[in-house]
Amino acid sequence: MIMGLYNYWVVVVLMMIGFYIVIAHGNLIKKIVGLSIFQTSVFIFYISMAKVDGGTAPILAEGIKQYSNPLPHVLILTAIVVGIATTALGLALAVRIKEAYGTIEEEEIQEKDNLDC
Amino acid sequence: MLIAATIAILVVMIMAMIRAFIGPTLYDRILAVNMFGTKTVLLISLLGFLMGRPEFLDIAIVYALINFISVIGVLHYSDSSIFKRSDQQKK
Amino acid sequence: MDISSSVFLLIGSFLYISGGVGILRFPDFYTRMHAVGVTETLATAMILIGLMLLNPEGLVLIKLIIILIMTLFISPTASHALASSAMQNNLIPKLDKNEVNEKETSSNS
Amino acid sequence: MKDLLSVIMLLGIYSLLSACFFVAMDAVDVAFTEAAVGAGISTLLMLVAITMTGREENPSRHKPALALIVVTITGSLLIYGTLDMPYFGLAQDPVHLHVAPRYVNDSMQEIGVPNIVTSVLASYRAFDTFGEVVVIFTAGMGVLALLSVVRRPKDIVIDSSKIDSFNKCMHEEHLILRIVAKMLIPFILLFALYVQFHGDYGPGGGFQAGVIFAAAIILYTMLFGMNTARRVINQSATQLFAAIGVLLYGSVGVISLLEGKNFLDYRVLSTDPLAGQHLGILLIELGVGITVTAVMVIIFFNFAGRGNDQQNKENSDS
Repeated sequence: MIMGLYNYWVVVVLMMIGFYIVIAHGNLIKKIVGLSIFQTSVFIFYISMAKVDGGTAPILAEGIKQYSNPLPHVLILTAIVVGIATTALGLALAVRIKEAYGTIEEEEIQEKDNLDC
Repeated sequence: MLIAATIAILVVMIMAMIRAFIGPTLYDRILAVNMFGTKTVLLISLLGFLMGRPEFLDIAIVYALINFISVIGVLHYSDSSIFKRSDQQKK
Repeated sequence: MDISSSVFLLIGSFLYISGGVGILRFPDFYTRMHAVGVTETLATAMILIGLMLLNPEGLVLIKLIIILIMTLFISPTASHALASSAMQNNLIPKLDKNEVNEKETSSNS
Repeated sequence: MKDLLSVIMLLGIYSLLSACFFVAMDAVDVAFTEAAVGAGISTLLMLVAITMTGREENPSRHKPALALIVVTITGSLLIYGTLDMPYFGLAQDPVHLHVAPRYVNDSMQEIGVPNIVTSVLASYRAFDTFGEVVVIFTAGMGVLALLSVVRRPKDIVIDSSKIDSFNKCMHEEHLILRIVAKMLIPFILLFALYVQFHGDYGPGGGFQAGVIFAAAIILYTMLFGMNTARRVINQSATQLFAAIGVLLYGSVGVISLLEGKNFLDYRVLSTDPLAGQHLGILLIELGVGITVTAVMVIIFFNFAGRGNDQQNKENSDS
């Protein structure tokens, strides 16, 4: 019966992969990639909660009794587009950091900051 | 028979993924991604038929289009001078 | 109708699998691309025709035809772009000479 | 993997896979969005960004052991937490008992739109969606503020003609691509309009249509060069459109306020409540579509323009 929870485990594993990339890598672009993996794991969490056994897509048609839950779909649909917009913002910041510091490695930026002080 | 075709596509997807992981050159990876995209188009259409609601082929159409755009984009930017320079530095 | 659609689906799956084996087993980029690019178009067409024979409604049939036409345009174009771009960026194909040499060395050893 | 380009290719595959997963989980609208966003735009943006920031990742000097420990502990705590969660796919899960039955059972009478996702998105929870659209608009403005290309004085006119000739010879190389793209672009635009207005009946809507529309423009930009595209698409007009979309959305809400109903209550738009709902959803999806298109185009143009500028600067330096 405990196997009924496997969808959450997949989500947790993905989330931890994203989390690991964010904290263990110094490269800012890689951090953004990690964030987007983390983001997708949350999407998968919502969508897998919306699934009902034997249900179909929530578009009304004749002769279908059971639909999946439409509410998480709505939330995630907007979240995906907002996610790409915020990712673009993050990339823009990375580009500006590259122009200002000449590098996008976290440690090198830190060193340059320390020199300036 | 739909199930057999779906399984075949899944197997090929795994093969493409292996190539994308080990691919020695960048172009191998782009090829794998392109192949993967085409498989996704077909997988989505097959899934629609399997689930008994084949109205959702719009997604497959979008995939076919967007896949083309992304391959063109990757090629366009991999042609750009910065990448070539870093390649030369490697050599 | 069912039988013919199954036949088409099977042919498509077989072609796909052979393309997949090709992308894994062939020695260099151009031969891999050959394997994928050639099988992909035909296999996609086969599977889509197989789906069309399953008697879907009108709109679904039209969408399948649209996908088929677009695949016929897009897939060869993408392959062409990939190959020419690889060629311009000095990715050298493995030539016959090298293979002959390899064969000779392997037969010697 | 040290090569960021390969990382991005694998991210593209990951996105394709997650879209397949969404289809398998019945979330066709979400799969649609992921198809348009994840595979196309997101990969491209990352690529443009790494053309500017460099392709190689420096080997990291710190030890990943600490990170690994943190991740393992957090992960095992989270898995421990899932033991109390409801099982996967049961119809009696708490998620499906609160508001979802009303959406599923009554939306046909109240909204009159077969696609429940659209009716929830654009009518029941329209205020949420308004917030999301404003967030997208703000992100676009943020990218504009960070990356907008500095207008340089015209003392390097010779350079630009050189660039033009460079662009031309680039185009000669891509002859086949350009012809196929010329055939495809009108089709993509048409398909985007279909997605936009068919969103009531099938998967689709403003968000997806906007992204597809922007993808067509991006394809044009990549194949015909930045300068040609700038001539075709006026940048200040794009910025205006981004604002117009949000304003259209907001003004629909204000109209219903002026008629004495709640914000974004579409029943006042027409004498027949169902027709009013239809009109309201149509207008709102249009607003969303315009904003998303404009913001995606703004983001891409600013990234690509910045990249071009950097390359030109380096070329003129060397």
